[in-house]
Amino acid sequence: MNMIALLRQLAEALLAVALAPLLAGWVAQCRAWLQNRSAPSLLQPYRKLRKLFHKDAVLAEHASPLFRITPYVVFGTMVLAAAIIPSVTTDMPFARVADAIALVGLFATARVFMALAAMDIGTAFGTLGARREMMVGFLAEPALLMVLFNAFLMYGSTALPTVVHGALAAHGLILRPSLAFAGVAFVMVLLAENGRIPIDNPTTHLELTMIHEAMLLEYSALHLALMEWAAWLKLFNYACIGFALFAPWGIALHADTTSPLLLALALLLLKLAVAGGALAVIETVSAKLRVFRAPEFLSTAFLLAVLGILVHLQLRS
Amino acid sequence: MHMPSLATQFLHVLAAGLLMISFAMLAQRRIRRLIVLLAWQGAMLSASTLLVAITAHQSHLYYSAALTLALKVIVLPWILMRLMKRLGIAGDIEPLVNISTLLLVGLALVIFAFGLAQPISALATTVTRQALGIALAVILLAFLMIIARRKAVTQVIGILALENGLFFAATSATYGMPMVVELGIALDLLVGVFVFGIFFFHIREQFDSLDLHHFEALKED
Amino acid sequence: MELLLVLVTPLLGALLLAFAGAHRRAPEINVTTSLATLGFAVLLVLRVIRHGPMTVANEQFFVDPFNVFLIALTAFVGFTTALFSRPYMRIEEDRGRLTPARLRLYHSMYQMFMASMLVALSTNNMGLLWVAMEAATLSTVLLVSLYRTRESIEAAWKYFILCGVGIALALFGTILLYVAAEGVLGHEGMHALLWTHLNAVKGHMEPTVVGLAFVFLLVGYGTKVGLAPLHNWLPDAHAEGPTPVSAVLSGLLLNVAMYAVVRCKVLADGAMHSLLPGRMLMALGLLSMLLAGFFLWRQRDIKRLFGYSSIEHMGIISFAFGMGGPLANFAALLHMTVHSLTKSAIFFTAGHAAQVADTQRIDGIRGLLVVSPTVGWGLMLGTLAILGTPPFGVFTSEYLVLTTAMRDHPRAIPVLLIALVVAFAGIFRHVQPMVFGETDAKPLPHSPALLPVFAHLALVLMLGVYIPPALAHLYRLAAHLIG
Amino acid sequence: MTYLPFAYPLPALITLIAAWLVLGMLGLLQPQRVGWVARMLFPLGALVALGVAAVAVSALRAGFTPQVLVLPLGLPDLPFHLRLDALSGFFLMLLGIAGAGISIFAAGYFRRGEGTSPGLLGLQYHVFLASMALVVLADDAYLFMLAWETMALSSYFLVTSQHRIAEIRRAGFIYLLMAHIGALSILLCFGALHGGNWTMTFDAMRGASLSPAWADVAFCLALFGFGAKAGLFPVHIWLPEAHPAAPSPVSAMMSGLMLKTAIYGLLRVSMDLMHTGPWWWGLVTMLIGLFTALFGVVFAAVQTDMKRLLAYSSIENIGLIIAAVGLALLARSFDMNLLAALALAAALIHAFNHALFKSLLFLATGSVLHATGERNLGKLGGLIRYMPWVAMLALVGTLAIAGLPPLNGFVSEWLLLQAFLSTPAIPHSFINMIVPLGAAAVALTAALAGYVMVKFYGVIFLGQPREAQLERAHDAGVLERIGLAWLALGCILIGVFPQVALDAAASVTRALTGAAVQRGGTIWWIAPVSPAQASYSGLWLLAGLLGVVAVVFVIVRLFYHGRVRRVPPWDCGYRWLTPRMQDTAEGFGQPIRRIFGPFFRIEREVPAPDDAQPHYAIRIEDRTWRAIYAPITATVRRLADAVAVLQRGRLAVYLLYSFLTLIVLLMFVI
Repeated sequence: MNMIALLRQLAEALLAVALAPLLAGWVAQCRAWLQNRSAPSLLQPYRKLRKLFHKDAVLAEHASPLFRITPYVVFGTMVLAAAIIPSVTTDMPFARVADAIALVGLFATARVFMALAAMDIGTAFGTLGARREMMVGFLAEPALLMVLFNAFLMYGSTALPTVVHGALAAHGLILRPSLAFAGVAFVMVLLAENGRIPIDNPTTHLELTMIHEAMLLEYSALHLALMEWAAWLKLFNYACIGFALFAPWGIALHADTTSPLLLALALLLLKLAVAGGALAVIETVSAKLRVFRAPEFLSTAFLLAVLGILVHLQLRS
Repeated sequence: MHMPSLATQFLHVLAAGLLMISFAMLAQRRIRRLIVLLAWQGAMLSASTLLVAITAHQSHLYYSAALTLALKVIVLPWILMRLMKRLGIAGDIEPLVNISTLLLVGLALVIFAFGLAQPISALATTVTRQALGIALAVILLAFLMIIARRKAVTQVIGILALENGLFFAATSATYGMPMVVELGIALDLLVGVFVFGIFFFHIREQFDSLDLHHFEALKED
Repeated sequence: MELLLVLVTPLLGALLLAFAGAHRRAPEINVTTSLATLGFAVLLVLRVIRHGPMTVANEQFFVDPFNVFLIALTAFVGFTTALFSRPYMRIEEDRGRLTPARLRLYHSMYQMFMASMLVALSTNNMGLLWVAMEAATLSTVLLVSLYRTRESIEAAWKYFILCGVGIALALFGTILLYVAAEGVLGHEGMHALLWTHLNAVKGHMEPTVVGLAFVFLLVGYGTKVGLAPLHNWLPDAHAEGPTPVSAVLSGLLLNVAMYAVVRCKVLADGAMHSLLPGRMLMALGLLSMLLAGFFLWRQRDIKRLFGYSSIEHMGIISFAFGMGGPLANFAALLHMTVHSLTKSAIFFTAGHAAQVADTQRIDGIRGLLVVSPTVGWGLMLGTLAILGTPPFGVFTSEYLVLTTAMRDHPRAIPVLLIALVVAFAGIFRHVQPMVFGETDAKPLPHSPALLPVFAHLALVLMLGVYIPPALAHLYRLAAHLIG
Repeated sequence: MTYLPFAYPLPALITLIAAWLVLGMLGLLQPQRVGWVARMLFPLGALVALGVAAVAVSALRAGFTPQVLVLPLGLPDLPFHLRLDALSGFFLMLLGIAGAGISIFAAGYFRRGEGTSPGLLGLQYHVFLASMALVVLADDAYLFMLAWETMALSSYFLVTSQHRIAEIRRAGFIYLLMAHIGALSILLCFGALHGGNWTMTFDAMRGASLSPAWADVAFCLALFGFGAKAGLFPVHIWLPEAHPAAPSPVSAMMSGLMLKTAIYGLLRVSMDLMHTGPWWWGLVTMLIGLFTALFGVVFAAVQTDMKRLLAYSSIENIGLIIAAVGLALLARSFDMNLLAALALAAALIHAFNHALFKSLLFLATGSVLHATGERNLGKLGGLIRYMPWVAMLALVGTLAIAGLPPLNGFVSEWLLLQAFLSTPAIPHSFINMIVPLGAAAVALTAALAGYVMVKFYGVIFLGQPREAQLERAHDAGVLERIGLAWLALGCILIGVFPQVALDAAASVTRALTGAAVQRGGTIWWIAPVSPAQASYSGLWLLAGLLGVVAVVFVIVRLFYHGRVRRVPPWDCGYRWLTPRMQDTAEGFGQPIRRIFGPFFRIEREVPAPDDAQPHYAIRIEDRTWRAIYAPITATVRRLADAVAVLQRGRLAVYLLYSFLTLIVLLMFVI
């Protein structure tokens, strides 16, 4: 039994690892369509990974060990996060290891390592990227936590599985205005955290605007591959967090039989498709902000989340 | 006890005299005259002491009177005079700004002193209790004089006048302090005057004048 | 017996030194005399501890728990100061600031001063107390003016006049006291000025007269204590006199004057049945602390600085006595002890510091730790002690005063706080740069005698962490006596 | 537990403390010989510290009855009382464990010719340790104040050990002054606490019944006094001055240990000596704490001196701890003991963690300072290549203080957030509204801490050396490494086995709040409220992380051909790449400067476009100086000048004073 649970756990993590590039590809495709460009293949990300894994790694001559282990750490944290987030089923042994707060902590760990690695080489861009990434980070993190606290106040738990249980336990449609606030806030945070327009532009290398890419400038080959993959995983994870909080429908509460799992998987794919499309739309209709508009953007998110909490507390009584 | 009213009246006269002299000293400009006044004050003091001794049969007040006579009428004035001559300032005149105000303040003090002395006089059992108020007035006036004066010598004279007032208070309120105390006081007084004398010379050699307006170097600037 | 010896020894010393004071060995004579006095004082203490209070010379002198430890303290500080003055005065002589004749005056007057203070402490007769105080004034006047500089003469003159007038007022107070006492004790005057007798009948004395008497005595002796606003002679005298004299002035004379005030307060309390005397002491104390605190802030002369600090501490003491009660009195007595020990130690180091830098200006004294570490550490530790930082004994008494005041007189607390903090900052901002930093000064010709300093500080430290039971017992008895 | 020192914990502790003092004295035998003082005595001191910790831990067992001891010292009617209970035990453990590491490091750190002679330094150092231990053990007001001020005094001398430098003297002065003010207010607090009966033992105070007014006064005095020592806003100003001025081991002790004694004092007074107070105590404390935390971290982000940066970060952490204490008080005033226990546990564990990682980082800066002679971040960089050991160990500290799982910093912040999240149960709508904002502030602070620490580590250890002489930097000596490693190990262990720390805290919370957060089952789980609400396992997280990393590594190695080329980094098309192209410390802090502009008082010097030698300078000041302290000083000066009028040297005027005094007093009598 326990063995099986472990296997299930493993399977889910692998699923995330496998699906993440697909999601990225899907978003890219949608964007291309929306912008009337001929879309790249859905499998483009996989090809990119293969290509990178075949290149020779090029390292700065004074790169420290920190620089080299960072890709593994970042990738590792993302996989771990994927294992914790209930994407298909809530019934997983590892989910108890870390609750939502620890999850945020994990993301923070990845970010800090990335920033440190970016500073390691000591180029202008590396430090610039690190600085901006940390700036976005310290604004996005609290906002995300506030979103999670919304859920906590509703379901009395920061453990995502419990949250999902709580959400699904409520039969019928229950309108929760506070969740609306939280949802908007979450989307904004998601955009910022994953280097999406309007905060950052994953496709640009236009020096002065980039954040995430600036940190990766010195990476190549396998390291770059891991970093990219980690980034896609992060997007995937955020999406799954979003589903768990706002659209938990279909997540299997008990995984002893296979049918609910299959259903959950199907629904997950559906949700991902929709979310990816929505993301593409947002990115298409909105323009990139100047770096110093980012704080305003994120503090708005923060504000919305807190408002959500207050509204909840007010309506509860 | 029976009390010969005549003696009491004499006493009161002397007391009034003391007060008069105090006022005179307050207004007196010439240093030599001041010393003379001091001597007169001493004389009246000893006279009053003697009177009390006689009327109240206080044997030890005889000594006290003698002591006063010797010290305050003869020795101290003499020392002071010699000092003045040695210092060559015997004829000096000390400028005093509007004496009238000074005298008015003095008057206020006298009233205050009399008021203050009431309860004590009521308590005291001596023939001379009413004089206590005057003694206190003399003291306060001497104090005022010290404050008002600008010369070292006159300040000393003021202190001596103050001592006179104290003696008068002692005799009039309590028939004098115990002998040992009186002797001690007298000794202190003598030594004190000697010290003053020494000082005059130091001051003179340092500041070549006894005006106190030099004495404003030590201050919070 | 011991008592008479204690009183006579310094007198003889004074006589002897009046002739031999200029001799090469005069300092040693001075030290020996003080040592003898100290020895007898110790015997006296032992006796009192063993047999309790006593009166001698048909009650003209007496010893009780209150004055016995002050007598011992006076003898002790007198001795250590004599020790200190040996090398100090040598250096002064080398620097040509003193002539042998002056040294003779200094030595004899020093012993004279000691004698008068011991008499003042041990006499039972309020009149004699007055006489002794006056004598102390006269002797110190000559000591303060020892250097015969314009400043020293000015300081001495002001000291003389202010204290002379003050003491005269005290005499009037004494007379009034006598009047009040006569009403109870009758004409046969000998007893009517004996404190023990007055204390016995204080309940029956006429309140108003005693009240008046107390005011005159307070203003009179308070001038010598240096309570604001009667304090103006104190900083000048401390700054301009020779350092040993500043040490004994701060360490001993102020204590003696305070002792006189307290003796009078005891009688006044008993006679007036009101809190008035205590309130007066508290008010003057607070005023002194506050004023001193702000004066400290702006000082330029190291000895003047610590003169003001003495005013502040006298303020604390009189505040404590004013509060009354066993705890506050205990604190006040303890504070008298530790203050005189600490302050004299500070003056020792300050004197040497001034000699090292060859100036008393604070901004002329720098980097003592560099040029002579012992002086530097002495000054630093002494200052910290006087500022009431543990584990020094000054903290102990301030602790008691504050905790008592917090409950009994919360309205005084803000003033206390402001005064203490301002004083702390005021002193320390001056002392720190003197001790720390760089300097180009030369070490002293004769090695400074810092044994007294560290002896004092060690004692103060001891009192901070451990008060010997015997001493505590004395304090308790005295505190009870003061009521 | 029949082993002797554990049978008699208090005598054992006294002996150990005495041993510290003796070691200090021994240093004076040969004050100039570093070999004797540092290499010989300090390691012994470290051993003593370990002993203290060991004995203290025994006081944390469940069912340990508080031990009391009375020494025949002190005031005649108030001898020294000592007491060892859970609370003091916890802080002693903290003191011992962190102190041991610091002492070992110091053994390797102190060199000759740095201000005070090693012997004297050793004496002050060990007196400092001993006094801190006594503060924690004291059970009466007098001994407490004695130890408290001795602590301040010894640390003052340690701070000013290089007294030839002017700003160090200034720092020392400010430090001692603030310490004294704080001590006075604590003293008055005790004066209010004894409540009529004049016995100043803590036992009597526990029993004393205070009127509400007196209780409020006492609490406010305590908050101010201990806040002044802990570095709460706005009485924090001494901290960023004093900590950088001190030698690094001393900075570590002050930041890591001394600030904790203030926390201890506040807990002792507010939760042990005093009965439950009104809710606003807790609220005020919490708000002050939160603001301090935010203030500290924002200022840390813009510092350019590495030790100042750490000092401000200390202010931040203290703020968080105080906020947790405030939350505990708040919950206590509503009789929500479990919540109180949770918040208290968070405070205690965070205090412990901070002792570990802040000491670690300060010591690391010490090594950097010795290796490079630089404190200015703008002149450092790339040290990871020249001092790998320090860099590696400092990395642990950095990640820990940034509050990242699976290290210890995260555990306490996690607990703190859990505590904040449990507050909606409080029956008071107003507080219900405020506390979530508190959670938000905590989250923001934690995130900013990450920013600050990336700046700290990145600018010092990463990138290219900004100065040529940095390439001659050498790694720390063996003793220093041991010290650092010891602390780093502590950070990791608590991060991985949080349950241990939680158990240690539990015995304290049980004593103070009567409740304890429940065990999360086995040793590697914590689920303070209930597994359903929240659970966390540092061990599994670490295992998972390492596992995944290892697996990925292996797989990559299997499939990847493994060709790696080392080349100069891309120079962005310039002719060359100079270290000056990296962000300076100022540059890295610039976003914070923009976002939190109102916090600072900024003076900028921007060069003109046509400037031949363009020079850019920026000074960032703490507003409190001008807002609060400058006016106070000015007032005192003005008053000091005003009183001078009283003393113009005119004898007549002086006499007039006496005269008037006489008259006035006479008025009172008649």
